[in-house]
Amino acid sequence: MSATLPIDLSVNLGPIKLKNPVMVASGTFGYGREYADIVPLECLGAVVVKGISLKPRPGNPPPRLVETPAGLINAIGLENVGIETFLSDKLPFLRKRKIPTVVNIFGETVEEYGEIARRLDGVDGVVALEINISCPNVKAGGVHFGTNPSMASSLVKAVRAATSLPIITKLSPQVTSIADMAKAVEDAGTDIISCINTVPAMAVNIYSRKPLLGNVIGGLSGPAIKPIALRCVYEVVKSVGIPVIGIGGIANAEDALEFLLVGARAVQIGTMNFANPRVVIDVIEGIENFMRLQNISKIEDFIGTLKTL
Amino acid sequence: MSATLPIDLSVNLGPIKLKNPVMVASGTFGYGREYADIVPLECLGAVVVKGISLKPRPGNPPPRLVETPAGLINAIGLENVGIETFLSDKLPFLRKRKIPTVVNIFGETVEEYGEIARRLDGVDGVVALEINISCPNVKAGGVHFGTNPSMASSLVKAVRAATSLPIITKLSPQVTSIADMAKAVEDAGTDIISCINTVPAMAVNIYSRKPLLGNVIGGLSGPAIKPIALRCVYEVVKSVGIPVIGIGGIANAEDALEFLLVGARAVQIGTMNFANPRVVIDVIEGIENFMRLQNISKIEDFIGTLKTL
Amino acid sequence: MRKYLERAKIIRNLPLASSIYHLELYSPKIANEARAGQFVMLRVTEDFIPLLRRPFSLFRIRKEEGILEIAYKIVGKGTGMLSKKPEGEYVDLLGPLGNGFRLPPPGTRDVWVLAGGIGIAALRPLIESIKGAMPEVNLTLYYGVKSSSELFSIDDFSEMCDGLRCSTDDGSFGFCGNVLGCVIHDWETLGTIPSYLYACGPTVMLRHVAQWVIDHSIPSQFSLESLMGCGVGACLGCAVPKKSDGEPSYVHVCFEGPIFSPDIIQWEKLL
Amino acid sequence: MRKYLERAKIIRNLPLASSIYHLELYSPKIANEARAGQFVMLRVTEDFIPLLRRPFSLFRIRKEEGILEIAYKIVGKGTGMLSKKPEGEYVDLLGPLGNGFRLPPPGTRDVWVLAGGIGIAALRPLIESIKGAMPEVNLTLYYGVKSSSELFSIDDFSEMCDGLRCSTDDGSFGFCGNVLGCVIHDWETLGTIPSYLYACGPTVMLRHVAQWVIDHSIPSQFSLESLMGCGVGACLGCAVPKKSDGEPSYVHVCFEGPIFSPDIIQWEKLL
Ligand SMILES: Cc1cc2nc3c(=O)[nH]c(=O)nc-3n(C[C@H](O)[C@H](O)[C@H](O)COP(=O)(O)OP(=O)(O)OC[C@H]3O[C@@H](n4cnc5c(N)ncnc54)[C@H](O)[C@@H]3O)c2cc1C
Ligand SMILES: Cc1cc2nc3c(=O)[nH]c(=O)nc-3n(C[C@H](O)[C@H](O)[C@H](O)COP(=O)(O)OP(=O)(O)OC[C@H]3O[C@@H](n4cnc5c(N)ncnc54)[C@H](O)[C@@H]3O)c2cc1C
Ligand SMILES: Cc1cc2nc3c(=O)[nH]c(=O)nc-3n(C[C@H](O)[C@H](O)[C@H](O)COP(=O)(O)O)c2cc1C
Ligand SMILES: Cc1cc2nc3c(=O)[nH]c(=O)nc-3n(C[C@H](O)[C@H](O)[C@H](O)COP(=O)(O)O)c2cc1C
Ligand code: FES
Ligand code: FES
Repeated sequence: MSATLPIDLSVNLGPIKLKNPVMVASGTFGYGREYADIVPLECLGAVVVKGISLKPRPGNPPPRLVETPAGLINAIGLENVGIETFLSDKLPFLRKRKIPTVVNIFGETVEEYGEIARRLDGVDGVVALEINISCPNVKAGGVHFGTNPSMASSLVKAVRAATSLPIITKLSPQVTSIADMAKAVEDAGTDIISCINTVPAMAVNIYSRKPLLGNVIGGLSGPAIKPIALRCVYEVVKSVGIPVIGIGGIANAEDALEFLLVGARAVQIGTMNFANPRVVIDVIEGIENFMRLQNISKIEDFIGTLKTL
Repeated sequence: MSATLPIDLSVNLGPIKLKNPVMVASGTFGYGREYADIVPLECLGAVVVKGISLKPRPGNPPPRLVETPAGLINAIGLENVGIETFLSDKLPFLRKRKIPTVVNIFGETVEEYGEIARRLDGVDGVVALEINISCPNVKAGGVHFGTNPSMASSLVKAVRAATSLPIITKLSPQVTSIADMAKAVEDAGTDIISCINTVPAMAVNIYSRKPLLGNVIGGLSGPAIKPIALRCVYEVVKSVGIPVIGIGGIANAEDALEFLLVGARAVQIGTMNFANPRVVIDVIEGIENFMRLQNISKIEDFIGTLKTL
Repeated sequence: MRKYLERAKIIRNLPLASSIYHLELYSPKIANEARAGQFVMLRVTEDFIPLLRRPFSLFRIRKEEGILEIAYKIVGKGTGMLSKKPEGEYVDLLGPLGNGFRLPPPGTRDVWVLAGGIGIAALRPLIESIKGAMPEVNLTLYYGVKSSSELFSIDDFSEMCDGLRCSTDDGSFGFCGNVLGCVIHDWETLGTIPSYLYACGPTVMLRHVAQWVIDHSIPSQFSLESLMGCGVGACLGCAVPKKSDGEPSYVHVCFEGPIFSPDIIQWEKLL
Repeated sequence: MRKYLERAKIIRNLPLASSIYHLELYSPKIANEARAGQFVMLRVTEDFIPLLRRPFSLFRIRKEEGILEIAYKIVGKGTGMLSKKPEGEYVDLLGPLGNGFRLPPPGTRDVWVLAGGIGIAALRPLIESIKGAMPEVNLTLYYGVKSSSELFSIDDFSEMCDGLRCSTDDGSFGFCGNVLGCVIHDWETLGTIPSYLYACGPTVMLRHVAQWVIDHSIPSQFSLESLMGCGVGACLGCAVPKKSDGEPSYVHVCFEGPIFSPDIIQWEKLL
């Protein structure tokens, strides 16, 4: 228990090395600039920006948010500025500050995913692409890509063919077997898996008798889903050989350490940024303190050390 | 807004008529007797007893419970006294008081489900069987019956062949499409669908580096999952023609009314019995008050009146 | 303009009118930066229920003293919990946020400020800054509430403004009717019409006032509300439908607003 | 024996020792029914965090006055919140629950009562009832804590018992070592051995004491703890491994306990 123990927070995520395992999750941190007054961005392992599509998208009609016990349902509808504006107006801010940037991408067809990946290939400042597969497949009648291993697999292959960047595939928890999805995207060539995306959910008003979201259905996030996310990460880690990023309900260092313990090599923090914009800094400092107290000098030595017998 | 408006809380659930739509959920109310000092059982729409198997089962090693933000994970492991002791020692208490009793059943093989259904056929006091399909199919290598529409379907058929009692099939939310599961069990002949069972989840201790449940994985319940449950019920109601019972995170009358609004014809209350053993009574009274204030005389007129456009 | 996350000490948290509280906070960094019409996101609890911060307009910005004042109405869980926080405790503020009001154009003569209910909270600093920067302006405040028990700071406002017209839905004080009713009554009976207008209040009031100012081509600024996730533009949760010919389009209350010109909003789609 | 759900008024909620509080509740129905060794499930908040009730032993049952006393240690969220509840507020109690202690068999001479830390809370009513019903019994209380700052009600106990032996892990008061160390020391030096024994304390202490009483064939009753969902037998969450030859088997602390004979528990599987 020495205060002078040198702490090594760096993690290897397959092709990527991060100075620490703490990132912000897509859609909860804008394009980085929004929280820059509050959070010293250079402290972050990486910033994952809001999901980007080929064309700008207006998003869903309001209301777009509902609070639930220890959770938040959102139905933003993937509003974003589109790849052009992202490259011209948003990315330069992060690039100038040398913040490792992960671009979360999505489309309505396999071709769109490929196209957007191509546009980002070789772009300075981008360290990886994160594929959001929880999107309606327009050609397949609106079924989500993320509900079907073979559809997800074809997405990953299309992106793989279009870029030399590391690929993170982000899984939805709303599947019968997240392990099967994980294996499918691993086989298709993803370098890294991140999970979970939000859990499909709903809220209504008994007086107006209307849904509380313009889109009727939204995605649940926040502390309420952490136990589900932890189980998903555990199952995925057991079933694949590639690195996994844990996401879902992380509110403090202990939560983040739980994901690392079950085998995630990094974490992303989403909804809690809204409640506590400094949560990422608190988590990084909290992990360091934990390591000092537990005499762990490298975080890599802690990752995946859960004892189950 | 008249205080003398006669309120009709009775609901038709296909073959069953209940005096009100509020039941207690399996596994959270023992065999009825446990809360009998606190709750006037004759006020309940029905009591669903703890899941019963052919042979008594000891359940999982402790710890069996973990609290999470607004939720509870349990890994009881389906401990129960077995059908013999249930019939001889537990059921008579409820039968004597004329409490409509739903028996939740499960087994490790299709044959076991059929066998236990046969044992309960024609038993006085039992108004319906509720099939818990979220159980490992021992013959299929431990895959849950509830993850596969055709396995679930064969369960329902086996139970259907073995009993003349109304059958409620209880669905797990942990499937890619709960609508598809619902359709499968409807086609197989279930009279009613109840959903949701708990959501697979996990918790760990970063100091001991051990799981917080003896069984490692458990099921999440309580207010945290209500938004997920409401979405599941909404999807199931849209996809089948038979009555649906809503379950998941109900803590008060407003929550229960939300499930009725999206189309559930009755609700079950589980975890919140632990926090507030009188919750069922509070919910029944709260529904009545709501109806008075909103000038609704029959609860049936409120069910399924959600406006989505 | 820089945003701060500041632990602000509660100096005062007492009832002001029926179900309305007055909160005074020591928050020098935010106070120093803030402008009229801006707001802060206040964290009600470190716990997870409610999970999100709550937006509140700045009712008074006392820069020199480093003090912010908020007037808030108890409407639910978060405001209920806030009202129980004792003097001496701390709350966590994120701010100042939003675009804030702009002054009327130079040469403006008659300014009407319309407040519905707790909407008055956003308007006090506006009145102060107009009167400070443009003493020649003739400023009338129309202040409407449901019932007289909800009115507050009347003396203060009547001193700050050139005219003060109160209205109550139940007629218990001033004009009997809503704010717009009072405005229309004055316009019809006195024949006056403002050269500039500001409004803040419930959405249904704003929608009707918007119709009126658009019909009469009165330049104006409205302060809008919306459910907010982040308050800083990160979540895109606070979208409000914008007038558009083709595809649906939205503006975001937290960073493009909360102050908007009413003619860009698609009021009929606003709930 | 009937269970009640009772809204109990807080009469007193003050520190008793280091991180230990003393709660007095007006709860006449439960007080009237309760016996030594039983417990109540207390709802700390109407909110959902923490979601479950918390079990607390009855430290004193003042039947005539309708008063229950609880001694509790702040160890986490729920007990932390409880310690902030002021006198005059109400808490929701479910009880009395559990089997309670049985008196030692008639003719028993030497009874030793072993308390580890806050385990003392369950033992006070036991001591009272033994001394009430069997004044001839020679009762020694072994009361061990980490450090002297955690000891409380010493004068009271020394008056109630025939012998009082305190121990502290750090040696700051009484015997230096744990309760069992003190017991073994007395047994070895004085050659005395009790004819009956009661114990309540942390599981690790109980496990060691169990070994000792089994080795010495001392009849005894232990009060166990477990995480509890319902407290009434409805959830089966409070299972503890039972000794068995074949299939695993469990006992349930809330309704089969919390008082057990130590020889039926599979201590090595208990965490
Ligand atoms: C920019 C901005 C400035 C504001 N300034 C003030 C102010 O100065 N004083 C003040 O009293 N209030 C102000 N509000 C409204 C205030 O934020 C809400 O009343 C508050 O968030 C409600 O929290 P709650 O937890 O008490 O209510 P909840 O329990 O969350 O909800 C109770 C009811 O209030 C409604 N509600 C919740 N949040 C909002 C919201 N953001 N806007 C409109 N209705 C809402 C809900 O739909 C529900 O009907 C402002 C809102 C915005 C967006
Ligand atoms: C029958 C019974 C009687 C009890 N009587 C008393 C009493 O008289 N006085 C008293 O101070 N405590 C008593 N306890 C223990 C008390 O219930 C727990 O300390 C309390 O529930 C912790 O709540 P928390 O929210 O503060 O802690 P949490 O935040 O829930 O947990 C904090 C720590 O305490 C541990 N813990 C939580 N619950 C229990 C539990 N039930 N048993 C053991 N460890 C637990 C957790 O594992 C964790 O390490 C009793 C427990 C039982 C089962
Ligand atoms: C408001 C909001 C917007 C989101 N937008 C995206 C998105 O554009 N792309 C994506 O892959 N995930 C998106 N997510 C999901 C988060 O990145 C994250 O996976 C999820 O919220 C769970 O983490 P949390 O509980 O920490 O929030 C969004 C989440 C929220 C709350
Ligand atoms: C402790 C516990 C035991 C349970 N046992 C069973 C069971 O035996 N059979 C079953 O079908 N569901 C069982 N359930 C699931 C509940 O019946 C219910 O579907 C679930 O908890 C969601 O409802 P809730 O959020 O209101 O608790 C159990 C739940 C809990 C918390
Ligand atoms: S509240 Fe998050 S973008 Fe406006
Ligand atoms: S705590 Fe529920 S059965 Fe014991």
